[in-house]
Amino acid sequence: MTPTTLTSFTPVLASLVSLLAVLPIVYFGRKPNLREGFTFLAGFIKLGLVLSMLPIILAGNTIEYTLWEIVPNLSIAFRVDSFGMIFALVASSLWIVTSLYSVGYMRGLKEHSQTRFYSFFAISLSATIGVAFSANLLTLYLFYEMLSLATYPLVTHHQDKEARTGGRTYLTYLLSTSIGFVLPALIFIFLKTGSSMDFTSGGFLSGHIGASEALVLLLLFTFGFAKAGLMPFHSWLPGAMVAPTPVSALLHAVAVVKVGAFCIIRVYTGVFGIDFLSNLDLGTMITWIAAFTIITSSLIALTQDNLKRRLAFSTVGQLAYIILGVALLTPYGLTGSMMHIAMHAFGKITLFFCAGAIFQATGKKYISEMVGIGKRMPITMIAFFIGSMSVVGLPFAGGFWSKFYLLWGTVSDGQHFMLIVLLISSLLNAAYFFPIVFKAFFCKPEESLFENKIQEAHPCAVIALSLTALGSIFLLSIRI
Amino acid sequence: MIWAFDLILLIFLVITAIIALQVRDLLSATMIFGVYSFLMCLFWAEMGAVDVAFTEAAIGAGVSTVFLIATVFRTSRRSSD
Amino acid sequence: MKIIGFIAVCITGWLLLSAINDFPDFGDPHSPANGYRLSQYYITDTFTDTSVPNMVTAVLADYRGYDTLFETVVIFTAGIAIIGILRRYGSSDKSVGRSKAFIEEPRKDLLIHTTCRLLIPIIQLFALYVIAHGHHSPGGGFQGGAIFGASFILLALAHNLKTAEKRMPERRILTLAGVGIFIYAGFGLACLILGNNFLDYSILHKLLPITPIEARSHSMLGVEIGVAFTVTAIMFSIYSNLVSSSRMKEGL
Amino acid sequence: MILNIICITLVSLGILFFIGGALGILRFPDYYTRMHAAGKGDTMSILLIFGGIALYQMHEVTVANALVAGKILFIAAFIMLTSPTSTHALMRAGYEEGIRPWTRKTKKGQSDS
Amino acid sequence: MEDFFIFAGIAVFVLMLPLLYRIASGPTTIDRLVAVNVIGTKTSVLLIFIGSIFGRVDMFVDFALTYALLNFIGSLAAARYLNRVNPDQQFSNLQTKE
Amino acid sequence: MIEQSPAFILLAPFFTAIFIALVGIRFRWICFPLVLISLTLSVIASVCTLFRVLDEGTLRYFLGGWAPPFGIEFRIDGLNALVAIVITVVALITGIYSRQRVLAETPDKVSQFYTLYLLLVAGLVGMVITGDAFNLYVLLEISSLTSYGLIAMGPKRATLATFKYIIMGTIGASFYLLGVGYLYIKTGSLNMLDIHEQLVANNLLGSQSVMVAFIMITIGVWIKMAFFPLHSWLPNAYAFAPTTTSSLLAPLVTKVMIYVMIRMMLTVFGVEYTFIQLDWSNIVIWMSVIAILSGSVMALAQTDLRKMLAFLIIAEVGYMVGGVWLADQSGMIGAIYHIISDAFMTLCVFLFAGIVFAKTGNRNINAVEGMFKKMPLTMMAFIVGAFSLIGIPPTCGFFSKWYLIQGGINSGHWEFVIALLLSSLINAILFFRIIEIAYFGANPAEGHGHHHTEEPKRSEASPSMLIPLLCTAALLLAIGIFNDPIIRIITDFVVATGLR
Repeated sequence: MTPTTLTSFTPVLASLVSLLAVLPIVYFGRKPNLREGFTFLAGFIKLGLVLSMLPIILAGNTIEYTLWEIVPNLSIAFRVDSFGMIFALVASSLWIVTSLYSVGYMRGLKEHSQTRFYSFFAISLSATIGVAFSANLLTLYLFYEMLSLATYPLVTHHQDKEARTGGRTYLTYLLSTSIGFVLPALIFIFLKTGSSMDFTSGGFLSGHIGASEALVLLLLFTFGFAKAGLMPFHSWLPGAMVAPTPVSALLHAVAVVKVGAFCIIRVYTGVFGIDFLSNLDLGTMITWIAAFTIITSSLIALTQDNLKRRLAFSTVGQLAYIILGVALLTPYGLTGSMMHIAMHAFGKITLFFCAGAIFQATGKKYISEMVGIGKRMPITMIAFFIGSMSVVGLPFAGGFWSKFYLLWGTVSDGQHFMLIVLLISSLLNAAYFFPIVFKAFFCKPEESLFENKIQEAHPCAVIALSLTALGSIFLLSIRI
Repeated sequence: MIWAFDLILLIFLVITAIIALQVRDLLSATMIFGVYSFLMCLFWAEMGAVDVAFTEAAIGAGVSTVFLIATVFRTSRRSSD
Repeated sequence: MKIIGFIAVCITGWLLLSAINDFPDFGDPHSPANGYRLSQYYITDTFTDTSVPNMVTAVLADYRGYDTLFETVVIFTAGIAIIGILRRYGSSDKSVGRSKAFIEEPRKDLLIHTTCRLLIPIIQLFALYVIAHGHHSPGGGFQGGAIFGASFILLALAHNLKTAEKRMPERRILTLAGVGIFIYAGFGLACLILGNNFLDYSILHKLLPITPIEARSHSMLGVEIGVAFTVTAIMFSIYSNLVSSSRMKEGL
Repeated sequence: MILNIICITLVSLGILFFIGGALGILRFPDYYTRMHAAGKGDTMSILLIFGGIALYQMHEVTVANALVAGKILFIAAFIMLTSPTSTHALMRAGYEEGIRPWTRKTKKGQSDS
Repeated sequence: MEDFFIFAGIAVFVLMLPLLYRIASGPTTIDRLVAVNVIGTKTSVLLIFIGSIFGRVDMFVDFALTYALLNFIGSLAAARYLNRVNPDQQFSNLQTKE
Repeated sequence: MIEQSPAFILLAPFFTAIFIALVGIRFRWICFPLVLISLTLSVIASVCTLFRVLDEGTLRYFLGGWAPPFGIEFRIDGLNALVAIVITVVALITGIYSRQRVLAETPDKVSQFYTLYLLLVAGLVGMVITGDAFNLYVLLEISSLTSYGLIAMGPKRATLATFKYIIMGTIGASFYLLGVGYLYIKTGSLNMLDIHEQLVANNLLGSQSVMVAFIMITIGVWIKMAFFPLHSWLPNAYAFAPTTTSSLLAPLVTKVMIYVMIRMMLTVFGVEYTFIQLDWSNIVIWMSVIAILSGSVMALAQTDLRKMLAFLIIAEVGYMVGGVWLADQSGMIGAIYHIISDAFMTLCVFLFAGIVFAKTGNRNINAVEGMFKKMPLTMMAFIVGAFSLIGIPPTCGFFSKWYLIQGGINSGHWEFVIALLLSSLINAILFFRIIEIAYFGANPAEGHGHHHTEEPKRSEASPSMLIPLLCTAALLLAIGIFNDPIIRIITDFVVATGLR
């Protein structure tokens, strides 16, 4: 069967459905059950829409839809291919789980302004799916900006001084890089090619620009999508951890940061083209930057006592894996990167859920306070263990596959140094995760607060984190 | 076009303008501005722009001086610079 | 600040003078401004077009009547703006802080009274002459209106503001000013309603038993009268607002 | 021709009076005296000059010229009317302000005020 | 005859010079006012001269008339001003500044 | 009657202004409905005109029936028609908005206010639709005089600001007039197109006096539009004016002057002369770069909300001047499109500032504290305006910036591109500072706050102020999303001038 292109409104709907859900969410703001009902409804519809396109994509087809021409030769257009599909699937399925979790978390903590929280959550998801399904650079940029802005109220949900500082850092990094780096790069490409900037599998830049221009553009894009957290543009991520945990979980382990990585992969593959990049030998430099980020962030993570911050630095490192995988410019590396988006999403969201659950049940934020907590919250800590296994890349969870492909990619490309970097970093990952688990289960609690009674967090939260932990294990059985 | 008148008038205009700027007493400056307007009117007339001269005569002699005096009356007679 | 101003003036002056070499000779009848078809057309065709011998009036009130309409509006605007800024309604005399500085009742002066009684009617008569005679000699609505307004100012100066106010109360000022512009713009609107372009007076011959060319001439007179109304009213209004601390009570 | 000569004579006489007025304004010691020179001299000279020019207009006796001559005489009449009045008003203003008239006995330093 | 008027005009202009001097030097405001008043009358004379030179006195006479009528208003306004303002409150008229 | 539509754009507000001056003193209630009716008529007429232009090409309307160059004409092409629509629509929106503020701020001068208001609109429209260089000056005077009056009707400090404005504005207008005078000396004509034809036909473009005329006109217009070193009148004038006034002046006056600059450069002097023969692009673009940066930075230093916005206008003027002088097709398109979008953006934020002032009586930025809770709709509209000023898609600010940057890259003026991007970032900082204050309060609580203070009552501004604001925000989005037809009209105009 030859690959064909279908025209369908479904991708647009898939993106819009959560945006439309904002209206009932705001309207029923005073009735929490109804409001969250709509959130779930939108989530399921979204997942359904995404799933409905899955068979078509698996058959090797693509779906396209052009909304309207917004600048001559340049339109708001949607396109679904396999890569976008993976991302959309991950994001939309995790949204439902996160909604479940956030019901438990937000109600458990009696947070304020929950309506605002749910509505902006929905908008962010809309933007995420939009990024996944966008067909050209302009659409991508549009949704990328929308995501940055829609997550701002979520990051600063607590409306206190700390939140303000975090929010400031967040916006400063994201907006300055996107306006300062991506936008000019975008316009420059548009001028050089004069085309519609549609992503094509082989890239469309080759032949239009020279080597030095390509280098500049590449750097502009790589650092411009600062959501990917490549050093030195990473420090918004730990700062943004002031957000409520569901936000950190979904947005800063899945949606936002993965959007950054996703955009970079899209640009490398769809705009520059792997061949073009490898001809010019531009990948090596990026791999070095990524390798540096990986090692540094892992080392920083080791020193963090705040659990969420440790997770955040771990995320920075893991994102750099994805970048490194792409920058290897080999098929295996690329596959590894794409898989790592999904695998890491499940693993890291579990970890965040656990951190949130611990905070909600005990009010503890710091790792040093969590000694012996496993006796009190066994399910949570088991899920945490599974999640960390996935992130470290041990062969009991989904993370194994992606790491495997990444390693394979380095080997097949002969980049042994990168192999060593990956291995060292995996060891470091283990070093900053497993002590937590170990202490949780095998050390005696210091304070009387930890009675040997099992006292988990809000049931919704526990269900959610179990689901994602199971998901991580389940992903082991999938091979792409 | 009478070149002699032209010359004299232009010189006088410049002199009057400088005097009007130099004087610190605003009432005097107002009156000197009136002289400037007389000369201006003569200048227009001498160049043959009769309608303009007439307007200058009607406005400059009758009305604008009085307006300026009224303004000085209601504000201050002292110039700050 | 003064030095900056001086430098700016010098630069501007130098810039303006630097182009002088380029100019046509002073008073050259063949310079573009004089010899070009525009001026020639006005000189040769004005009378046949409009039957007004004074071509300046014809250019002002007909060829470029739209400009003149808005020049009248400039004066109107100035008056309204001054009323808007300065006029203080109500009777509380608190803010007339400088009233001590003024001698309240200026002495009556018989000589000035008598002269003004003699002069004011003549000035007004002359103003009317200037308005009406604009077709043939320099003059017209602006000048006539200014002279007419000046006569009221003279009245206020010779007696006091109240006397002049009696002749020309504030309400009447505004009415006069508005009516003046309405006369002018109304001529234009009438043309527009009858089917021609705005201010194309020739169509007005349908209303009166005259030829289109005469219609232009007569309309110009009407327009000048409108201008004169506005200018008269606004001139006095500005004076009375300025001089009376915006209370219309006492002044110079 | 005779008209021209009369006209020239009158105008020259007027200018002579002007010279007097100007000298007075330039040289007289205080403001009352200066005003005196200006008011008197000017009124006279304007009467003479305008009379001369009005006559000059009549070299062709037509209605239009007569009108113009009449207007010129009117101007002279008005100036005769207004000039003394304004002089009077100004004089009065100065007097009420307390400027004392100059007399020979005052010292030079005070004479100017 | 035109030449005569030109010379007469120049003479009147020259006679304006002392007046300008008086205006510039003062010493009192009223001195300046007087000089301005005189310049006003001279202006109307000059206008008539210019009209005679051009041979179109009928045109110029109108605004010479305007001058004659309106010059009065300015002087009167200034005089009224001086009458109305208390001597001790105002900027001294007696001073020679500059 | 349709062929009279260009005249009606101007005549509707004009006649109503005079009528209000006549009867408004006695019947105060009649002013507001009359204003609305006349402005609606004007909007309809301008839209009609635009459609006629699209159908028939350039419209010419001879006033008094005299063909140019003997008489005055309205000469309307795509550019004028668009700008005229912008003016009338902004005036209508502000007109609705003015209902309460005028009664509150100038209760005893309602009729004078509305007279001046409508005359200002008439003046601005007249400047835009006229095809005569001197007529433009006359209407420039009308709009300046009315705006002096409108600003000075504000509170005490407005008077001094107005005085500064009068001085600068008069100098600017005189410069313009001098320039037109020089052109008249050289060409003997006042009609814009005729001047151009004479300049080309008589081969006058190289002469010194034409260059002086060009400089004078440009500098005069720069003063009126508050281009950077000549901007000092603007901030105080706009900050201390009555709220309605500043929300009418801020969007329109500077934009119309930029229109005049474009008209003079493209129609009167022509593309070849302006960009090729003179070739001052480099200098002017550096000036605009400085304007953009200094305007933005000075805006950062302000604590007065409206003053901050006023400094932003200065930066925006830099955008447009730079865009025009890029001598590039997309730069010109961007500049013209920015006229439209900036008018509405500025309108939006100034309406917001007016509402804040009306609600709190405070000029300071901190007055917006807690607005998210109290006035969510107002804040939403403001955020749209702010996003547009920052340049976030899909608001119209993004697209104008898109074209401007495109022009900058195309013509190789990277400094302009960098300035644009930097100023976007500074705008982002500026507006997020306000949003933060509105969201967190001026001094948020320390530590992890779960402060469940009682929800403050919702108290939106009255509908007559809120609806215009929301309309403006909606317009911003609409102009941005459906920019294509507008861009097409502008492109047609720019291509017709021969700019490449």
